[in-house]
Amino acid sequence: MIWQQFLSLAGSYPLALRGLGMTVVLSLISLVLGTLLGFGLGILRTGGNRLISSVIGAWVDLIRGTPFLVQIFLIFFILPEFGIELDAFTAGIIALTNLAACFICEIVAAGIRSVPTGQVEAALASGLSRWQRMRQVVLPQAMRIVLPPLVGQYVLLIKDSSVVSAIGLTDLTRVGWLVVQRVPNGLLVFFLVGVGYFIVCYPLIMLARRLERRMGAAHGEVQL
Amino acid sequence: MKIARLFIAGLALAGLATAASAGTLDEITKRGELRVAVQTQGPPFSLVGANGERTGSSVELAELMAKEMGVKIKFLDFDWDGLIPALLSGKADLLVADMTPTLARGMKVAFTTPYMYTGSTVFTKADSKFKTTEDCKAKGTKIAVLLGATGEKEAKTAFPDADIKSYKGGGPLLLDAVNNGQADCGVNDVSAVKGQSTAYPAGSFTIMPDLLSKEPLAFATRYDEPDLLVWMNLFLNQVTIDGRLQKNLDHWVNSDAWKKDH
Amino acid sequence: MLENFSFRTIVEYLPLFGQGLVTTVWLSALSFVGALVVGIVLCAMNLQRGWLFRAPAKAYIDAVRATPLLAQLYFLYFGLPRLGFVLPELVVGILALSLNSGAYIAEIIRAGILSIPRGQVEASVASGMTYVQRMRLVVLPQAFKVTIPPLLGQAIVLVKDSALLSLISVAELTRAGQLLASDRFMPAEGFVTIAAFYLLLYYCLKGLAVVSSRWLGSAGARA
Amino acid sequence: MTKPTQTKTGPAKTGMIDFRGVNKWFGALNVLKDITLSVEPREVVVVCGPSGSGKSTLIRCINGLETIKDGDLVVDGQRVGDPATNMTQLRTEIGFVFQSFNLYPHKTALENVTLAPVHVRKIPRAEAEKAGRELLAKVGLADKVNAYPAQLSGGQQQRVAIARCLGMRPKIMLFDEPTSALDPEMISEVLDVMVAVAEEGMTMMVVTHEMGFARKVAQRVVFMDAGAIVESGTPDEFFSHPKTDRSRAFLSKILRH
Repeated sequence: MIWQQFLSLAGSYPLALRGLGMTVVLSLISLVLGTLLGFGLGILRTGGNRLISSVIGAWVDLIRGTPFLVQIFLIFFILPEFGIELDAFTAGIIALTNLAACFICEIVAAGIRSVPTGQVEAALASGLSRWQRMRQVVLPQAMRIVLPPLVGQYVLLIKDSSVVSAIGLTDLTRVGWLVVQRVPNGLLVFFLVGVGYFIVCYPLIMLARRLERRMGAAHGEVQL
Repeated sequence: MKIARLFIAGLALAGLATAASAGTLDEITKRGELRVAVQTQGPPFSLVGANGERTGSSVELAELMAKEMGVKIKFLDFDWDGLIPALLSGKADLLVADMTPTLARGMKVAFTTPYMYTGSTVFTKADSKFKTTEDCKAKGTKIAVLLGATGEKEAKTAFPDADIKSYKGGGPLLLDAVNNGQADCGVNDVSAVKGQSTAYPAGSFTIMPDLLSKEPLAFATRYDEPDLLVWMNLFLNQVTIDGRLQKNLDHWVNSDAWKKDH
Repeated sequence: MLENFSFRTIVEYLPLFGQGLVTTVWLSALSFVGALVVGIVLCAMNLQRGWLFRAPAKAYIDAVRATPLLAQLYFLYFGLPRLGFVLPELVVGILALSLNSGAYIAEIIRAGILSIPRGQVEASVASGMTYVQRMRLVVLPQAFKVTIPPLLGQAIVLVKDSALLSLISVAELTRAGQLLASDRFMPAEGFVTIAAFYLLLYYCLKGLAVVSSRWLGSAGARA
Repeated sequence: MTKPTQTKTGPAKTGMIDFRGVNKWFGALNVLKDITLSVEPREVVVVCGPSGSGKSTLIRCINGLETIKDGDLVVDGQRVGDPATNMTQLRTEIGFVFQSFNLYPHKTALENVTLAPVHVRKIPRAEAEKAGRELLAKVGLADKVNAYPAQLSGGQQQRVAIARCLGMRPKIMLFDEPTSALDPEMISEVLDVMVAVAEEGMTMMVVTHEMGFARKVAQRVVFMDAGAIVESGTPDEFFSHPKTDRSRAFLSKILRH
């Protein structure tokens, strides 16, 4: 019975590959965009302007505090009522990018705050401009704190991308739902879906762990 | 909540604008494409084949509709959560799924006249101690139903002492739950149960001969598309008269004929 | 969808949302306690010298982090009965959430322990403490402070993840919204309401995080 | 004289650094009390006093790391804290050496020295590197050009930090307890470099307790306590004939060993 089901599933590999491809493409685009946006927001969040910082903080809270499904619904189904018509793929990218940016913003802000004030003062004293201080002194040091959780967050976001099936995109999870209609074995089908995610995510987890070890050992602390 | 209220205020205007637009049928003709939202709940109504091709009784009826309109068809495939929003937000022109037109639902969407009648039935694992519908009425019997489906309501009335468990994800998972012992009995649309149990070796399930209810199935569209609704009713009328509907149902619902191709 | 937004229907379904909220809260709380236990055990295994304990702990943590909760949930839900364990949905759900969050919590606690300066450990070794004493008296109290904020972050994730239990027929908050969507075809009302409730839970947990870090901060200053 | 009083632009005679009635508060705490002090070009001033007396705050005000509440502070002819003053530009004229060095841990010694010249002064990289190597050689670290801060001893790090400031060719050098974080055997290597800098005619303000250094190169010693300047004079006067009880008490403590 199980063998028979497995054979039947194996026949669906083109569909599964398409789903995996959708998951990877969607994640890749929105993670790249989300990282850029997240770094920008993180820098603004820790910048001097109180108003900007608290507006970003409130937005991050709103996004972190509500189900991703609802966010994606608002973008796909409600924005058209304001005249913004998006196709499912674009809506998925926007929603996932926004989610990624909000989580990454907090990670980056924490990294920036972890850089000792002495470093900023030294940069300030040698007359570096705001951007130069950030670019040359603060960010490179913040990266040590930022990188491991950033890569870990990528893994979470790749898994969150499964929610896009609610707006009709056929990603890996959706393929699982479609296939289980024909081969009604939830255990087998979703085990295979899990394997698919594992293939994408595990290298990233390995990377995160390596970064963590490298960053810990790197020319970190100033010797006193 | 405040934001929602603001939304509504702004949207009252937007709503007026869409209502005033030209007829939906004209729009579809102009677009050359009929956008149909489907719910892939499993055989026999809507399923995805091994290679990702979409098929099933409802799917073929929708394709027939597009053919009669002389336009192409575009399927939008949502899970249950996204189905109704897709129709209400205008992403889809109409909804083709094995849906029961209840009066409460009819408050929000416009249903066609029913094109077939079915009903909820009870099924159990063949070798279980639950042999009849009566057996399932025992206190604490675990009964699997589909979340939000009419079967859920029927089960609550028919088995007041039972422990009702609602699942998402389509009928096949109900069969899986009963097969695995998470539930003692399942309640679902009889056509769906019959169609979906074919994925198991013959004789795996006992399907009770008596129906808990008689239920119509219908397609749905929006109330701001009256022309489309009229046309859909006309379509159902025509295919009933010329026998194409019966042929479809005989192939998919009333027999296992479809199994040969899938 | 919004021009006909019906607050009246939401109010009508409010008792259902209330019940769902209560279920979400207590099942999340229980799962979090379970996750703490799982996390501490995994972390203890992971900090051992020999590979005998470390390897399985690492493998488990990686497997959980690299696969979606949905797959894990179904793995337990459909897999356990094949091994002869037929458990109620709620138990399976709490188990799945505990086992899932436990893997993340193990990493959080490990990071907390590793953040303790070497000197602290050396000082306690020098004063003749055993491994258990060192952990209990020196390392864990300090690690606790560092781990509280990320632990509450994980609690927030757990609360949102618990929505997935609606898939195996647990009547929690998301289920209530889905009912409104399927009975009445009012998805906007249903989902906006659950979003509001989740946001409420989020702010409660965030408030707790702020209060506890302030409290722990001052406790640290006193010490 | 067209204007009888020049409170905004400063008097005709201007030192390199001019404090006039400067006050600063941290909350309710008056950390700088009515400071008036003028440092001439090429002058070396040593600031000393017990911890918490405000001496670090005093020199941190000069390059704007701290803001002042009232009074005037004019540095190189420009008012610190005036919106019209380009602080970034002014800071390039002031080198600041920190107690904890604050070298950039992710950059090598040479990169630490060349970072600001390349990005702020816009000196071509090759040229900046050549100058950087010369500076590192001057502070005795020709062989540590490519070392990261963590690979250097405290004394070496502080010498890199001094070279980093000199790389900007500043008009003023400020030192905030540059040897306090160092092991005793490393103090002299840093002081030697500072003496060399002083002997080249740099305007310097040095917060330090190294009285040997003060005697050797300082033209003036300023003693602070509780946020105020208590006494000011030549090193000889100050060490041999301290005028106040507070300075006597302070000197007896730091000179005991």
